[in-house]
This record gives sequence, C-alpha cells and structure tokens, in this order.
Amino acid sequence: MRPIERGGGVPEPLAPSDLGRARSGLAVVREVEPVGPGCVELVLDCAGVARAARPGEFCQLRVAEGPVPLLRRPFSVCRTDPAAGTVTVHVGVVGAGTRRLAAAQLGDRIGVLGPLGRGFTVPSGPGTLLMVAGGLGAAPFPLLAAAGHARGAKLVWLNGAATAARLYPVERLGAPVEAHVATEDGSRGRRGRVTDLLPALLGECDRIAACGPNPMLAAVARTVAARAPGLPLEVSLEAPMGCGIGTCLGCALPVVGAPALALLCRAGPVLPAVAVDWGRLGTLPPAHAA
Amino acid sequence: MRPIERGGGVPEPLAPSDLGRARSGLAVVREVEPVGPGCVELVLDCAGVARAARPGEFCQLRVAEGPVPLLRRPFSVCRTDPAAGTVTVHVGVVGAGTRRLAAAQLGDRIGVLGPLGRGFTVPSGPGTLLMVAGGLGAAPFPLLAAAGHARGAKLVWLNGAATAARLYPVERLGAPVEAHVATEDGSRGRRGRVTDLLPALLGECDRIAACGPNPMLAAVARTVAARAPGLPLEVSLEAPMGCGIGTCLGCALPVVGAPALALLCRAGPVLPAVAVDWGRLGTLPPAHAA
Amino acid sequence: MVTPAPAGRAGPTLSVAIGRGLVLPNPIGVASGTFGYGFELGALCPVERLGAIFTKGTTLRPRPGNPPPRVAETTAGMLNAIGLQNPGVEVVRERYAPSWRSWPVPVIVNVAGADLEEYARVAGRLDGVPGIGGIELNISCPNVAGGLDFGLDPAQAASCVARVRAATTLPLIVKLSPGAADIAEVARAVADAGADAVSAINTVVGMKVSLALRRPVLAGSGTGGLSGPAIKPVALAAVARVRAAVAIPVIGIGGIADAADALEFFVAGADAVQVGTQTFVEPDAALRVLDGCRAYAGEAGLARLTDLRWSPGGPASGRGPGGG
Amino acid sequence: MVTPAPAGRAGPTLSVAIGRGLVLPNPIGVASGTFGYGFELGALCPVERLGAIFTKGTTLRPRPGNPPPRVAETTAGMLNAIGLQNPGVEVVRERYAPSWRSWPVPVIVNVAGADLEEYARVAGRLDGVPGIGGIELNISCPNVAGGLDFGLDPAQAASCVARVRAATTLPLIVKLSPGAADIAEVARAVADAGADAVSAINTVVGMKVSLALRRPVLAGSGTGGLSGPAIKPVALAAVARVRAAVAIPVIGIGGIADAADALEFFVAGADAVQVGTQTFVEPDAALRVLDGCRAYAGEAGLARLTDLRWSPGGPASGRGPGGG
Ligand SMILES: Cc1cc2nc3c(=O)[nH]c(=O)nc-3n(C[C@H](O)[C@H](O)[C@H](O)COP(=O)(O)OP(=O)(O)OC[C@H]3O[C@@H](n4cnc5c(N)ncnc54)[C@H](O)[C@@H]3O)c2cc1C
Ligand SMILES: Cc1cc2nc3c(=O)[nH]c(=O)nc-3n(C[C@H](O)[C@H](O)[C@H](O)COP(=O)(O)OP(=O)(O)OC[C@H]3O[C@@H](n4cnc5c(N)ncnc54)[C@H](O)[C@@H]3O)c2cc1C
Ligand SMILES: Cc1cc2nc3c(=O)[nH]c(=O)nc-3n(C[C@H](O)[C@H](O)[C@H](O)COP(=O)(O)O)c2cc1C
Ligand SMILES: Cc1cc2nc3c(=O)[nH]c(=O)nc-3n(C[C@H](O)[C@H](O)[C@H](O)COP(=O)(O)O)c2cc1C
Ligand code: FES
Ligand code: FES
Repeated sequence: MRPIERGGGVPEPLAPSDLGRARSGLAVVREVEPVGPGCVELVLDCAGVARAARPGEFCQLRVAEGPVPLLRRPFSVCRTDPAAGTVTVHVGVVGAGTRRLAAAQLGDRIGVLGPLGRGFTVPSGPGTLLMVAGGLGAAPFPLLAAAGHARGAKLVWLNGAATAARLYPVERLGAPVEAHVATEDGSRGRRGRVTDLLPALLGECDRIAACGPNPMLAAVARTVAARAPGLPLEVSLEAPMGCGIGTCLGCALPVVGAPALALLCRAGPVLPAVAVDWGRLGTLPPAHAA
Repeated sequence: MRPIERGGGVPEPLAPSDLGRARSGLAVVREVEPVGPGCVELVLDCAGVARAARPGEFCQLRVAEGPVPLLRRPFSVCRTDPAAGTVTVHVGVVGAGTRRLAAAQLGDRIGVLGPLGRGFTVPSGPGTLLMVAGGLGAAPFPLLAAAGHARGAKLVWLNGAATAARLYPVERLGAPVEAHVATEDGSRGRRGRVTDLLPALLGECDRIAACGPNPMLAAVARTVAARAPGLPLEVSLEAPMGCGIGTCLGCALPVVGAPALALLCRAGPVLPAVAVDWGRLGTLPPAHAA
Repeated sequence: MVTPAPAGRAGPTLSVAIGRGLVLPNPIGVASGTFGYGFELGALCPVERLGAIFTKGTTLRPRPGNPPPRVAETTAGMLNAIGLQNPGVEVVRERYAPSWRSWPVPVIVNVAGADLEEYARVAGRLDGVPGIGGIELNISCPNVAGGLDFGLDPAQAASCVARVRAATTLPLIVKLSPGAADIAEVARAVADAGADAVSAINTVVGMKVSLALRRPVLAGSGTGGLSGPAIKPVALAAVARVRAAVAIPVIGIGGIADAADALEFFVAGADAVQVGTQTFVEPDAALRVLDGCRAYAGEAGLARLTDLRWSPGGPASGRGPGGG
Repeated sequence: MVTPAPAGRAGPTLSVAIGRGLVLPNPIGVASGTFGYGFELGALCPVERLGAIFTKGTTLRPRPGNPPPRVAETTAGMLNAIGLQNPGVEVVRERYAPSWRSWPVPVIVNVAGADLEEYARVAGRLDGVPGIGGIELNISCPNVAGGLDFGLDPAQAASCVARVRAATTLPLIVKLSPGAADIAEVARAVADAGADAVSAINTVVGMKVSLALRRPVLAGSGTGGLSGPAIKPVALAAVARVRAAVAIPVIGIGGIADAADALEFFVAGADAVQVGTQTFVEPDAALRVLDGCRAYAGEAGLARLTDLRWSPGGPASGRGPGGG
C-alpha cells in the first residue's frame, strides 16, 4: 500500500508532489456528446492533460467566467487521446456549475487545471480487475479500462444505477469487459444495488477499483472487508474542493491513524479502502447538500 | 410647466402616480438589429408597454437571471408597435449589463418593468419641435417623433456623435425630419458638438427635447438660457437607478428650490431644464464610473 | 412564537405572533427602505398578501437625504447611502397611517434618530396612532449627526431600547447591525431592555471605488450599506447566533431572493423574514417568496416554517469560527 | 512608505517598504491560507515574481484542523472553517525556512494563537530565523480554544501586539478583522502598540445552510469565514477607514480577482495588496494582477501605484454611513 499523506497538518510541502505535471489553461470544447439523462461528455483540446493524466486523476474545471459560481469543480479524467491532444470529461448535472458545463457549446473555452491527485493502481499484468461504478461514478473507468487492457488485465465491469437509462453505456468504456449491471427499479440487470452483485464476483478478481457516492463506496468496502478481507480495494472518494492542489485545506477526509485527516486532492481522490475511516466519514454531514 | 415632485423627502406616496400603468413581466426577443458600433435595437414582445408607453418614458430591464449583474438597467422606450404588441429598446454597450443585453438572441426572455417615469411633452399641434440627441441619447426620439408627426408638428433633428458611424441613422426615426448633424472628428456634418449647431436652430423652433449625457444636456441648457431664455426645453437625464419606481430613493438629482432633490425615476427622467440645478449637478461625481 | 395549527386544517400555519398583540398574517415581510411607505408599488406587488410592511426609516423632522450618487451596484449586491431621506413622523402619522388602517397587512414604522431623545420622540408620536402596527427600531442607522451608532454596543443599544420602550406601547422590533463585534450580545441586551422581537441584519458597511475617477462612487465619505445576495451568508450567521442568544422572535433579513433563501433563514432560526433588495429586481419578490415557502411547507408536510429550525449541539451556541 | 522612483528610470516603482528593513519587491502578495507555505503551487505560480508570500496561519504545536466539511461556496464567495490546520512553528523554522532563504520573495509567516502566551512564543521561535521575512499577526483567528478574539477589541488587540512586539525583532504586520465594531480604532491601537504595518481584511463571519439537510453545510457551529468577490466592498471600506486612521503601511485584502480590483484598493488607500481566494480559481492570479497593475501604471504614467490614492475631504475621515 502506498503511503498516504497525512502529515502533521498540511500535506508535507517539501515532499515530492504530483503537482509537477499539472498545468492551468483554457481548453476548447471539441465535442459535446449526450450520454443518458442529465449527462454529457465533453471532449476538450488539452494536450498537456491528455499526455500526462493517469487513471483516477482529476482536473479542476472552471464553470463560469465571472464570480458565480466562483470555484472550480473537480472532474475525473474520463478518457484521453494523447495523439489528438484531447481529454474527455463526463459531466453529470447536479447543480448550477455542472448545468453550465453541460450546456457548453462547440468552440467554447473552459479553464482546465490538471491533472491532479493520485489515481488508481493500474494492473501490472494479467489478472482480473473489477471496476465498480455507482451513480455518476463511471467517469474514471474508460481511462482505467484502457490502461488495464493495454497491460493484459481481464476487466470485469459492475455498474449500478437507479434505472436503466442511467447506466453507463458499456461500449463507452472502450475496452472489452465482462459486464454486470444492477438497477434499483429492475429495468435492466439485477434489481438492487451493486453490493448485491458484488459478493458473487469477489472470488474471481485480483483487485477492485470503485467510484461512486461515498455511501456506496462505504458499502462496497464493508462487503469486501467482510467477505474478502485481503483483496485490494481502491476507492475514488468525493469531498468539496476549494482548490484541488493542497492549499485551501478544504478537502480533508477522515483516515485511520493520527492525525486522522488527509487532503483528498493530494492523497486521493483514490485511496486504499483500508486507509479510510469509514465510521467517521459516515457520521459527517455530506460534503455537498444544496 | 407641470409640477415636479420634490416633496419633503420621499415623493408624495399618496399623490396620483404614473406607476398605475407599469407592469412587470418577461418579454420575448423578436428581433435583434445592430445599429452602428456597440449598439443594437431589441424588439420585444411586450403588449402592455407597447400600449401604454409615452415618449420619453423608460423601462427597467433585467440583464441577468442570476445575481450578477444584480439590478435592472433603465432604457428609454425607443419605439412601439401597439398593434404588434412590440416595444423596441436601443442598447448602447457601456458595461457588463448592456453587453449582456446586446448579446441577446432571438427567443430569449428578458424581464421588463414599465412603462415608468414621466416623458416629454408631446407637441399639441403644428409648430416646430427640435430634438437634440448626443452620444447614446437618440433612444427616446423615434417614439417622440412618431407622436409629434401624428399631431402635425414639424420635426427638426440635431444629432451629435464622436464620429459618423456613431450617429443615429436618421431613417430609423420613422418620421420626416429636417436633419442636422455634428461629429467631433468632422467625418460627417459639421465638425464639433451639437451645441455648435444649436444657436442657428433656436430661432426656428417652438420647443426643444434633448437627451444625452448629463454634461451635454447642461451645455444645451446653458445655450438655450443664454440665447432663447423663454424657449421650453425638456431634458432626459441620467442617474443610477436602483428600482425605477420610487422606493430606493437612489436616483435623487439636484433641482432648484427646496428641498432641492427630486427622484429622477418618478419626477423624470424628463425634466424641464429650468427645474434642474445644473450648478450642483455639475459638481457631483458622475452617476456612473466603472 | 407561532400560533399552533388549528386541528384538522390542511396546510401550514403561517401567522407569526410577534408580541403585544402584533400578529403577522404570514412570515414574509418587505424590508425598510425597499418598499417606501407601502403606496408606491401598487399593482406591481399587492400589499394585501404581504406578512408585514416595514417602512422607510422615519425621523422626527423631514430629511432630504444625502447628495447623489446614492446607490451603486457591486458583485451580487448593492450599496446605498440614501441618508434617511424621509418626510418626517408627522406626515407618517397624519397622512399615511389613516390609509393603513384598512390594510390587512401590519405596517411597522422603521424609526431612526440622531440621539436617544429623537428616537423616543418619534416613538412617542407614533404611539396610539391607528394604522400603525408596530415600530422597528433602526439603532444602527448612518451617523446622521456625527453621533453614536447605538447598534454597535450592547449597553448603548439597551439604553436606546429602554428609552423607546418607555415612550410607546407599540410592539417593538429592534433591528440589529452586523457591524457589532458580537451581535448576539446586542440581541440579549435589547431583549432584556424590552424589545418584543429583533430583526437582523441591517446593511454591512462597504465601499465601491471608481478607478476611472480615482475616488469612491458614492458621494461623501464614499461608504454605504451593502445589501443583496452577497451578504446572505453574513445574515444567516447573524440569525443563527441571535437565535441561540434570545427567546423572542427573530426576523431574518439579508440577501433573500427566492423561497429557498427564505427557508434557509428558517433553518438558521428565523420566525419570519424580510425581503429587501430583491424587490428592486422583482417588484413582487416577497409574494414569490411567500408562494414558494407555502408550497415547500405543503410538500414537506410542515405544520409551520419554524419546524425547519436547526438545533445546534453544544459547541454551536458559542461564537463560531470565522474561518482560517 | 514607497521607495521613490530612481530618476531617469522608466516604469513605475513597485517596491514597498514595510518597515524594519522589510521591502516587498512589488505590492502584490498572496494571502494567508491560500498559498500554503509557498511550495505547493510550483510551476502553476512561480513564486519568484510575487511581492510577498503570507503563509498559512501557524501555531505553536501542529493542529489537525476542523472536521469536514470545511469549505462551501456561496454567491460570489466561499466560506471556510479550516480550523488552522498547520504543522506547527517548529516545522516552519526547521524545514521550510531554510528553503525560503534563497527565494527572492519575502516569506511572512502568519501567526495565530489561542492566548497571548502562544502568540508570543510562536513569534519568539521565529525571531532571528534566516528565511523568515516577517510576521503577520492573525489576531482575529477562529476562537480555537474558546478564548478571545483579540481582533475585535482595540485594547486586547494592542495587548497582543505589545506582547508579540516584545518577543521578536521581525517586521510585524497586524491583520485586522472586519468583525470589529470600529476597525479604524483597532488599527490605531495596534499601530501605537508597535505594529509596522496592518493588513485588512480577514474573512467575514458567515454561514451557508443546506435546506435539504436542514442544517448548516459546514461542520460544528456551522459558521465560517467568508472570502472572495462578495466581500470586496467590505474590504475597500475597511482599507479606506484604516488608511485615514494610521500612518503605517496598509495592505489591502478581500475579493481581489484582477488588476482592476487591486487598483481600487490603491485608490482606497492601500500600499500593497494580497490575493486570496482567487488563487483557488486561477493559480497564477496574483501574477496576473501584478502584470495588470504594472501595465496600468505604465499607461497612466504613474510613478507608483500609491499615486492613485484618493484623499477624502473633511467629512470622509469620520466613520461613514452604513446605508439607509
Ligand atoms: C475527485 C472528484 C472527481 C469527480 N469527478 C466527477 C466526474 O467525473 N463527473 C461528474 O459528473 N462529477 C464528478 N465529481 C462530482 C462533481 O465535482 C460535482 O458534481 C460538482 O462539483 C457539482 O457542482 P455543481 O455546481 O453542479 O453543484 P452545486 O450543488 O451547485 O455545488 C455546490 C458546491 O458543492 C460542491 N459539490 C457539489 N457536489 C459535490 C460532490 N459530489 N463532491 C464534491 N463536491 C461537490 C461543488 O464543487 C461546489 O463547490 C467529482 C468529484 C470529486 C471530488
Ligand atoms: C432613464 C434612463 C434611460 C436610459 N435609456 C437608455 C437607452 O435607451 N439606451 C441606452 O443604451 N442607455 C440608456 N440609459 C443608460 C443605461 O441605463 C446605462 O448605460 C446602463 O445602465 C449601463 O449598464 P451596464 O451594466 O452596461 O454598465 P455598468 O457600468 O456595468 O453599470 C454599473 C451600474 O451603473 C449604472 N449605470 C451605468 N451607466 C449609467 C448611466 N449612464 N446612467 C445611469 N446609471 C448608469 C448601471 O445601471 C449599474 O447600476 C438610460 C439611463 C437612464 C437613467
Ligand atoms: C436602498 C435601501 C435603503 C434602506 N433603508 C433602510 C432604512 O431606512 N432603515 C433600515 O432599518 N434599513 C434600511 N435598509 C436596509 C434593509 O432594510 C435591509 O436590512 C438590508 O437591505 C438587507 O436586506 P436585503 O439584502 O434583502 O436588501 C435599506 C436598504 C436599502 C437597499
Ligand atoms: C481557505 C482559507 C484559509 C484561510 N486561512 C487563513 C489563515 O490561516 N490566517 C489568516 O490570517 N487568514 C486566513 N484566511 C483569510 C485570507 O488570508 C484573506 O484574509 C481572506 O480570504 C480575504 O481575502 P480573499 O477574499 O482574497 O480571499 C484564509 C482564507 C481562506 C479562503
Ligand atoms: S481542495 Fe484545497 S486542499 Fe484539497
Ligand atoms: S430609482 Fe429607486 S427611487 Fe428612483
């Protein structure tokens, strides 16, 4: 397990940091692809991120030119085309900022800062990677699937959503996967949640990567801890991010051990599930509540 | 001369008020017509204002749905088509609010509150009305010209601008006029300002209506006071307007006599020049300064 | 503080008892200085449906107000330095109050003064005048006479309130200033001195600068009162802190633009709210807020809007952190 | 306060003398809590061109900070309740300061404490440490120990400053809180107590409420510090009032997003400025502000940015109106 920054307060500023690859600039919108209700994927001209981004890393996108909404929003790098110099982000509309992004027009310029954070461990060779996505959590998986596929990993895809229309189109993963789906209304696949399908898949896989709302990740972590305690599980978590680069100290998240808070934008957004203090995370008010 | 509201502080709230005709609603943009550099005319579906507006009155337009820019902006009613239920406003870009309005697209909805204020005296019959417009001050004249023409008045048009491209196209006045123009760079008409041409026209006219930046109006008032003291001159003035309906008390403007301040949105925006305290107006910081 | 919902009646109870017999038919009022004396808006915002009208700040004698420019827009807000232009208390008594008698909405006269004496005299002149529902004491008005800003100091605020309390039997709402070092302390002081309710907040001192002119935009000292959405977080914090400090009704004010904003104030601890600057943007803003709150309460099955109130745990009743 | 322009050299003089030998190469710094300890941003904002770096608030011992959520966005602003998460003064002395020695930009350590003793001890530990350009005293930090907010009261602010002044020979900038009833009075008190300069403003206390959760968004008491464009008018008013009250340099802070904003602070009376929240939006915001100010000064033919300063007439030196 790689070390987590949880130094005595701020992340250790003198330690080598991933920020060396991050750049800030304006990216032109090249394509706008609707992907299900309230979701679009934006293809952005952004050669720096396209070249440097690793699976599970994120970018901070500006959502307005003026002061409302003020702060950038974090989005996982969904897909990259280093040759074309483009990056795809998957935007699910939840509030004012994502509404503006989803309404972007071809040719618009969007401020992009990235790549940021630390992502998923990419499988180092054959073996099975189980990717678990709930809600809007599919975003980081096309890039992870491509990297895993390139290294010869077998990919299993487990996607849960409220209803069929909100499942992530499996062909958009861009790599061959064995797909399992669950919907809460039973409109496709198994009726229920990803955690209902998960137990049956645990035996077949060598590591798990999960992304979705924090409570879903907690459920996945509980399932894995109970049924396959040694299995490496990495989760991509959410926290409100003021800066994305470790200076605002806003994205602190409870981790096990003292001093018990890590900055998600530097230590994460992907953390080993065993490092997260799920108990304290669960007692906190949700990071976002409109 | 009609009485001016300058009661002991607030405008007399129990006095009969023009606000009875004012309505607030959303108007659909029907046409967007560029008129010279940085100017557009917006034709809005707004039957209430189209029916009720009198020359020199204004509307308060919302310039954003959100809180930035927050306040409505005042615009003279430029032209009306009561049969079609449309109102035209002339928008000159000076800052963030007018920039947004000028970028309106067909079909957009714009909040319109109006008609508001008190306008120009419409000629009651034949006789000559001299209309003096400087800078962006042409806006109220198409409606005044139509009303004057309908009553058989002879119309003389005196328009000044920095350069030819910024003159108001005389054909847009929509009524036959005798036109005189002055440009500061001499690119059309007389080189100089409207006040250079004004003296020669004073002998021919029975009343004057003027609109433009307050300093220009002051110059017009000085010229008239010096050369044709009895000639009725009405000026459409500018002040920052928080509300446009007499409640914020923000648009106070110095007038002669005690207590010396009138609310421009209720007593004006058109005032008899003799009522304005030009001396005190001149010493105040400009209403608008970015 | 709120009349209990009559058994068997559908929909939330909206009326709010302020004290001394003053009951607002609903908790959405219009703020002082943004609705004149209730006559101006007419058909643009029918007063019959409002919960309360708080008039323009009224002084003993008529005041012409400050020289222009008096208002300026800022990011998500506006500044004003009107300087308490008003027709004086006699005009209010004799010309406006008689019309208010027939209105179903309580009209509460916002009272200002340069010294204790003036506050007391204005309050006294309003006492017993039919049509006047109560007094909102603006203890934090501009320093019109180079005098004190009573709203900034608990002791001075209390002495002002005590003086006014002695001069009138009208319901007395004291309007608090966000400029006080500890607004909760001022609230406690005025409650102890006899206020029936408090309202918060008044505007925040601010300035806009014109780079072109190399001077402030507003005349005089260049400062004015900041209002609008920009100050909503400041107002919510003030309401929460005042709520924890006093038992009397709290009327929330500051940056309310829609029903969601108003509902946030009920969560923070308000019993009623006032809509100010937004009325300049939408003349019927307060009625939209009312309709939205009513609809929300209906959908959420609330008996009253104060059921939204958040009850902080132990640490929250103290002075909260200011950041860092 | 500003080094005179050397004769015959083109372009404005940008350096600013703060006192006790501290000279900022240019007047555009980055604000405490928004730039870490200067190491984080790296290539995103090369520190060499900055006028000053004000570090995160530093306490005697490491502090883990508050539980999340710690930040929340508001209209044209943000709230933070970080709770002074920092590695403690020893790490700053021993690990960070040595790196700062070779930087061309002065690094000024923002100091916080729960009581006078802690302030003095932190200041003492920083004294004489090479690489540390000065101290910015955060006398208005969150009440981390249920203690006093020294920044709200002139006498307490002065006693804190006097205590720190005795503990260090470093240049001392005192950061003022907008929460004081009269910020000018606090400024005068700290200047008399030995401050070399003042900076203003720290964040404004605010709250965001989640209607869905029916509670504040931030953890704990729910309040936090408001920053960003929403508070710019509050900051400009504070700077103008402090400028009129003291003769020492004034560093303006609050809502600066571009060069025009910064230039407005020079009109209001600032000698230098700090860029805070905007760095979260644009990592190199401070450098853009610097470039824009330099270009403006060049075009306007200014010898120095303080030539923009507005000098109010008589009435403006008093406490200005707050609206109404
Ligand atoms: C590391 C990371 C990666 C993410 N990747 C994606 C992605 O690829 N695709 C996608 O659709 N969404 C992603 N999200 C969630 C996305 O950032 C939020 O949905 C978005 O910020 C909401 O902004 P809004 O203005 O629409 O919502 P609002 O409700 O208006 O936001 C208000 C505030 O809350 C914050 N906020 C709101 N929702 C969240 C959330 N879920 N997590 C953290 N802060 C939040 C916003 O940043 C903003 O500051 C990611 C979040 C994180 C932390
Ligand atoms: C009665 C009246 C009628 C008007 N009619 C027209 C018209 O028909 N066509 C037209 O193009 N313009 C007209 N104007 C001027 C127009 O209202 C301003 O140009 C506009 O408000 C500028 O807004 P902005 O956001 O672009 O500028 P900004 O500089 O961003 O405005 C900032 C603030 O200053 C105020 N302000 C700016 N300029 C003026 C001004 N000249 N007078 C008063 N307040 C100002 C704004 O309302 C706003 O509150 C009229 C003004 C008045 C008072
Ligand atoms: C133009 C204007 C004039 C005001 N006049 C007064 C006043 O006379 N007395 C008073 O107590 N408050 C006055 N206020 C303050 C408002 O009543 C209210 O407290 C403040 O504007 C905050 O609310 P808002 O953000 O909804 O506007 C005034 C506000 C504005 C904008
Ligand atoms: C996330 C965050 C953390 C802050 N931490 C500190 C701090 O530790 N010490 C301090 O004096 N000010 C702190 N501040 C206040 C800023 O230095 C600055 O005074 C304030 O944000 C206003 O400036 P702005 O509007 O440009 O951000 C912090 C501000 C923010 C946004
Ligand atoms: S988002 Fe600012 S420190 Fe992590
Ligand atoms: S614009 Fe508000 S009173 Fe005239």
